[in-house]
Amino acid sequence: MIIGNTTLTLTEEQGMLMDVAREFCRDKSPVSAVREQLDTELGYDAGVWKEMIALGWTGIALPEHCGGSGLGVSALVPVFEAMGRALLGTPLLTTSLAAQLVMRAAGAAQESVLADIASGKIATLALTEDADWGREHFAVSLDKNGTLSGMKRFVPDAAVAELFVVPVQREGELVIALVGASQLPDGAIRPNTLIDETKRAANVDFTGVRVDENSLISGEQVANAINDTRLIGALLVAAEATGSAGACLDTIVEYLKTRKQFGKLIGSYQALKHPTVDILIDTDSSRSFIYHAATVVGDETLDRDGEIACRMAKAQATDTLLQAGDRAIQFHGGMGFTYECNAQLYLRRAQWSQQQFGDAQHHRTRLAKLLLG
Amino acid sequence: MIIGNTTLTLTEEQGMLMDVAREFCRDKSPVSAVREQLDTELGYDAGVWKEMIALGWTGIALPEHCGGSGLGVSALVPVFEAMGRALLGTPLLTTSLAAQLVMRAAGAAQESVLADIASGKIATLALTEDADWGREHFAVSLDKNGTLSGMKRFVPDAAVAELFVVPVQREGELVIALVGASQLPDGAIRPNTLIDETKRAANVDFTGVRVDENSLISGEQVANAINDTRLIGALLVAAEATGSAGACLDTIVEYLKTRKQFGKLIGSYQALKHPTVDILIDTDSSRSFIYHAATVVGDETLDRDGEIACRMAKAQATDTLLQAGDRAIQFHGGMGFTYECNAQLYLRRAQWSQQQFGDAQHHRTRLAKLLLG
Amino acid sequence: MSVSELELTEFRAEVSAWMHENNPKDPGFLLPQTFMEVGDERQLEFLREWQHKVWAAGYLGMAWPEAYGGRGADPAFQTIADQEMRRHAVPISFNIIGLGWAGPLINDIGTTEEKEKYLKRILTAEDVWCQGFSEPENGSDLGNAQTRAVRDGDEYVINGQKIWTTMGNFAQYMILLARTNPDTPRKYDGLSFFLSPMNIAGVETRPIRKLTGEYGFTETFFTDARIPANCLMGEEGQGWKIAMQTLQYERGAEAGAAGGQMMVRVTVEDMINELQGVSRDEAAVLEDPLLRDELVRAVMEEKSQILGVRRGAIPGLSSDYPGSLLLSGKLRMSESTRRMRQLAIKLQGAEGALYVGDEEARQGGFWQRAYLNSFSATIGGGTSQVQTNIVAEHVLGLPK
Amino acid sequence: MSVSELELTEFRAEVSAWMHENNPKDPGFLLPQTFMEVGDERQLEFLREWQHKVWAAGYLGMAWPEAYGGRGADPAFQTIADQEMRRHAVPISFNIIGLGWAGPLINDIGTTEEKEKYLKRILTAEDVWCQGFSEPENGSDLGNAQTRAVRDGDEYVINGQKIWTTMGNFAQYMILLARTNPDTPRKYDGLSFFLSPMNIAGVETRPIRKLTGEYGFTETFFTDARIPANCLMGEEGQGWKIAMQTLQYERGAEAGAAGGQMMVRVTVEDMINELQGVSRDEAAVLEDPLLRDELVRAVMEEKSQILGVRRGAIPGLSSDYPGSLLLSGKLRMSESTRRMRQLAIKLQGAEGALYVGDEEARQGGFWQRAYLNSFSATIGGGTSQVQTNIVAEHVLGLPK
Repeated sequence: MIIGNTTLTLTEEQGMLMDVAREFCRDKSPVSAVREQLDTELGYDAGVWKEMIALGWTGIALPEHCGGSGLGVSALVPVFEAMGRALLGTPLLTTSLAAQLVMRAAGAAQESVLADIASGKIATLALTEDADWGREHFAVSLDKNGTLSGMKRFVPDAAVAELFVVPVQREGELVIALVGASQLPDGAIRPNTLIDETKRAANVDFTGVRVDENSLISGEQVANAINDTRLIGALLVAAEATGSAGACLDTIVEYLKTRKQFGKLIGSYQALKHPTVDILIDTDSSRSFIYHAATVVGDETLDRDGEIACRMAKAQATDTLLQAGDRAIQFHGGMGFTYECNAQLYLRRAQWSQQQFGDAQHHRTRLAKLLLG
Repeated sequence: MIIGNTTLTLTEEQGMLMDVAREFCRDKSPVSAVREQLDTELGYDAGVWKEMIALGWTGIALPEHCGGSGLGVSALVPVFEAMGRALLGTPLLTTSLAAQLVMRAAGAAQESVLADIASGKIATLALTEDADWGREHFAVSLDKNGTLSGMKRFVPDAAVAELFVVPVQREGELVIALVGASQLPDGAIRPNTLIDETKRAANVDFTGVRVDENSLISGEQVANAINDTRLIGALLVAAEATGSAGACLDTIVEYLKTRKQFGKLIGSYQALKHPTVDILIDTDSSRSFIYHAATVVGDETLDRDGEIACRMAKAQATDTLLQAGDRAIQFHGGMGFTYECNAQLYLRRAQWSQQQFGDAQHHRTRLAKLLLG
Repeated sequence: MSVSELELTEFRAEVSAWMHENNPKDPGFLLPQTFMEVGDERQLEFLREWQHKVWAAGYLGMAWPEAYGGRGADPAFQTIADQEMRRHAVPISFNIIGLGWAGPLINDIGTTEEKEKYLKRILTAEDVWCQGFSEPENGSDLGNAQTRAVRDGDEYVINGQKIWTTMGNFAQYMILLARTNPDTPRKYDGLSFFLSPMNIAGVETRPIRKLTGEYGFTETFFTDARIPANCLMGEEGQGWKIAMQTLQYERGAEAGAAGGQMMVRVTVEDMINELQGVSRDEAAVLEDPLLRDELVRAVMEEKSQILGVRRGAIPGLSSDYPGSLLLSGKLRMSESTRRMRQLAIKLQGAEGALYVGDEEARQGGFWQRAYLNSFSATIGGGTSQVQTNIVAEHVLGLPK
Repeated sequence: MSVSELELTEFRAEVSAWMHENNPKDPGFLLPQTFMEVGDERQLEFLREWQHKVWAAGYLGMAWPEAYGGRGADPAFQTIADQEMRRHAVPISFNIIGLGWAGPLINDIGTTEEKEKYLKRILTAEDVWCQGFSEPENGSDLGNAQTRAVRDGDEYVINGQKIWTTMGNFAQYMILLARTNPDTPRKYDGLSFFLSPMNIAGVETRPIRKLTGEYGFTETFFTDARIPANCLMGEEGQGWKIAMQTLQYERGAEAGAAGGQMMVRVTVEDMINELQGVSRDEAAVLEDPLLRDELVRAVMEEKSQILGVRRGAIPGLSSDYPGSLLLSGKLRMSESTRRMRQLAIKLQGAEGALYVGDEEARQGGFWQRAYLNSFSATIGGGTSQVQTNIVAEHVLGLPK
């Protein structure tokens, strides 16, 4: 059947995490706190990050024997939805993805790395090399002497990362290099200026860095692990975007209920009211897709259902947020045109989200292949 | 420049024809008259058709030495816009296209055929062979003995046509056969049931019909003539669709100004009002495109500007009418769901129009090639 | 009454086998996709026979009392039977107003006499029921109904006009919303609810020709039509409340409906299967990147609705705007159906301009007719525009 | 005054050569695309110098009287100069409120003293002008302006607040719409129009940070600001009429504007040229069928607007809904611009998430900033929603 798997469940653990995460994000990341971080170097409140580590969020999806909770990616979805709702940054996203890649590619062989991450070490996934997120081959390479050369771009939270998880090419073979921050030469990191001011990324030039055998992950599972990490990245960004879309919708609704023009509350004008319902409906679809994906994606290699679910989630959620952010500016009128208005935060997040792990059209093109052959 | 040619003029002759055609169509084809023809075999009023011949409309675009007015395709645009506005059928469309093909492929060599058409002989263009209007090769063939074999489908007004202009394959060469209605065996014509009940078409099986040399048009100009006739077909259907969209818009506006619900004129609800403005804007675009095409398309082989203009006109006009027709039903509410409501006439015309000479997407794909390489 | 999973599983297998076995062959004419499309006697007789057969097999009205033609079973059985009917794409159970509106209402609040008189004959399709709510001047504004019912001794005298009466020309009975008191301060309080016979003097129906060219609805005219006073359900003035009560039965057998299949679902998959072999620009239509993108969007719309139903059942996942999925369901479904069917016409190329009656029309013109009929859902039961207002006001709390 | 085609042709060649020769080099920082984006002194000084240079060369205010810094030439020359400025994509003539609103108004209805005092310094950019129409509580409802102007002897005392004052922090003068009479039955009749100095006591401006992160507008606060009574244009109560009159100058030099380039047009072609070499899914972005379709749509939108202007000038082709093209122009243009710029971000792939300030951002983040700025046109001067109402009511005659 073309519609495929349509299961959607919520485990007790997911439900509890959802409640905790929502409350935590509401308390720790009101919009005033978000704004305070917009022009800081870190981009987040180190104290809040410590609390997140203490809550065990860096280990949610990691195995219990590594100090994690063993709940899998599905438990990360409600957390990232809550974080997206509160526009709460922090390196949790990239750390989680770096950990997923190590776990999927190396498993027990890199248990100590996973244990470090579970207990709070900041890791980052240095995946992308150019503007084309559809590119699957890496130019950054490792020569036979174990020396890296080449630059990764858009590396999230590179400035604070203690560990870089770096897929590279070694003589035609895909391998993953684990690089410590201290191994990078001075000037290797050049911060990006992102349209989403709640996020941080940088170019990282790995040229000249030496990687010893213990810090290399190789083997035939590497390619699958990278593919799956891309899909999980798409899913987690979708979860975050869904949360942001929900908050953006709330922001619109609040304004429509309080602002008057021509003597009437503007929410009574169908020209604003009906597109707002469209955003609600799209946000509902996004939520359904991310929790469906959370239901079907586990620790094992993603199957067809899992791939479809992640791609649909990303396609839906980022398109939803793009539309919500765009309309949020418009519906706030002159106010929406100001930096002070929160609408711009969502619009900027939308632009960022669409460009992570492929935009909606990219995923629909892959879905066409999966669904229609 | 990618925008290309942007000329748009109206000649005095075009302007006069526009006035005459609008008035004629308004007088002769009120919606009551249109409805009277919906389930007749002919699909049009033979008396009105005679008057159109008398007005010289069958010769507008034909050379003066054939008894035409020599005004070219550009003068047909206002006529078809007016006919589309009034949903006035008649074989003028297919007769005009058949004449264009003969004129462009044979010129003076078939002067008597053109003269016959100018003076009122009904001709039809038997072009399409299957559902794929993007197909450029013909399966209907002429063998070396001059015998045709194969069937053309969707042949407009086949039941009344006196002359069939039939592009066919003769041993790898494109040629055009001119077939008289009397040459067709009994049962060769099987009428179609069309979604647009103001239109008529049929399958026509030409198998066994013999064509003598005088009734054959061959030569290297044939391929260009066929291509150009497809483009002109797209343009004239676009002109007709633009007129229909305009009338459909009027129908919507009229209802929105008179129907009340919940104590208010429904036109005051932005949920209806704003999409109606969108239709106005799209109809404005359609009109601009068809008159631009009318400005740049002449009797000579179409150049790049002409091709772009025809394709844009068709892409815009049929999408516009599809949307207008669809919204017309919806905005008429329960009334719109009835056969009695005129909204359905436009919706059905829209479905027919989109499938003539390629739909909007087909033309945009070709435009991409022209504009972007 | 407790039902074991095993019983249900066995029952599902049984009903599935029966449906597989008894699903009628293509009768050679297009069957209605919904109960609003029963346009002629031929379709009516076919569907009457089918419904009777399903009932006789024991798969309709399962949760209704045995005394009135039911089986007194747990509603879970009927839900399963309904699912299997849908899965096997059998013809619709056309007598929907009886099975899903009037019947459950009578079951809930009717007298014993009413139950005896009406219920079984609804299940067997001996009595066709229709609905008289809408009026010409009050399309989306039911509460404003003006048809008058005046008490005169043992009778009510009905005058007025109803529109969009489904199968009005075939029906024996109508559930009728009429005004017994024109002077109440709130317009709703003047309405009463009747089980009104159709085959009496003073009731005339005029079939409405739909935009498809077919029939399925009537206008219904009441001219001094006299009905027994005991046709009144409940008390005078309770009409609006009772009419709203009928809506709850839409939630299926668990809520009291007799079951059966109200409409044949048309899925994107059906469309895609039909497109195998269609060509466009000299290539397979299913290979066209732009159309593939449109098809993926259509699949996603359909999938998100199914997932939405699942998610809506999990309270923790529906906390943002509770009621959102439920209240927007009709809007989402009807609009996405309309878009999908238009797409299905577009994809056919030149054959998309053919219509029902042309022997070369793809699937007999099914998609063309289905697109035209799709407006019954975007207009009927509250237009999409009105539905959007409802969602805006009741879910988002936006001002009227 | 009659001008020969030859003169015009020669002039076009001359101005074209000059623009080609004098078009400034990239200054190393993003220049404003419109006069609403002048965010810092650096940009201001650059543009001031450029405008002065264009004026000194004789290509600005050509149709204005020689006595006031113009050249007394036929407006056709200015129109040609404007076309060539656009064609050569030179920087904007930033002092738009002076050149296109205040200046032509003073030329039309000002006193000789006013002309002498103001006009030349507008052309030379010595005086920057701003506009004080909008107020915080009346975004799209200009007629409801509440800023008060009370006559006190030879002065008016101004109190109130304006918002969206373009370059309010740089301007020497403001065209100010203020209420001299709060008690008129029609709110419009209480408004008056002033040429008001900015550098006086009681006038404070606070720069508004735009969603782009940059500046360009201010809020303007009047607290017992005293301006000479002769700052009043026309009579008290004519403010609305005069404000509406300023709008006519938008139609260019023929209508009285000084000319110059109000905004740098950003065309689909600019976007397409920029996309050469961008890859997506390991292929050229310009080869992607879906993106090609979007680009064709964007080209068609742009082309239909240009064709619309041509068609609008032919009465016989604008008879259906006269005024349609004119009244919907801003709506069509601003909405299609917004869509196109969002597309330009999308097409960049991961680089679309970079922003102004990143050295690797494509064209310095031009498209990202341009998209964010595009809302100034969909919101300012009447939101698209209000514009749509205007078209609906004034063109289609739909009820309010």
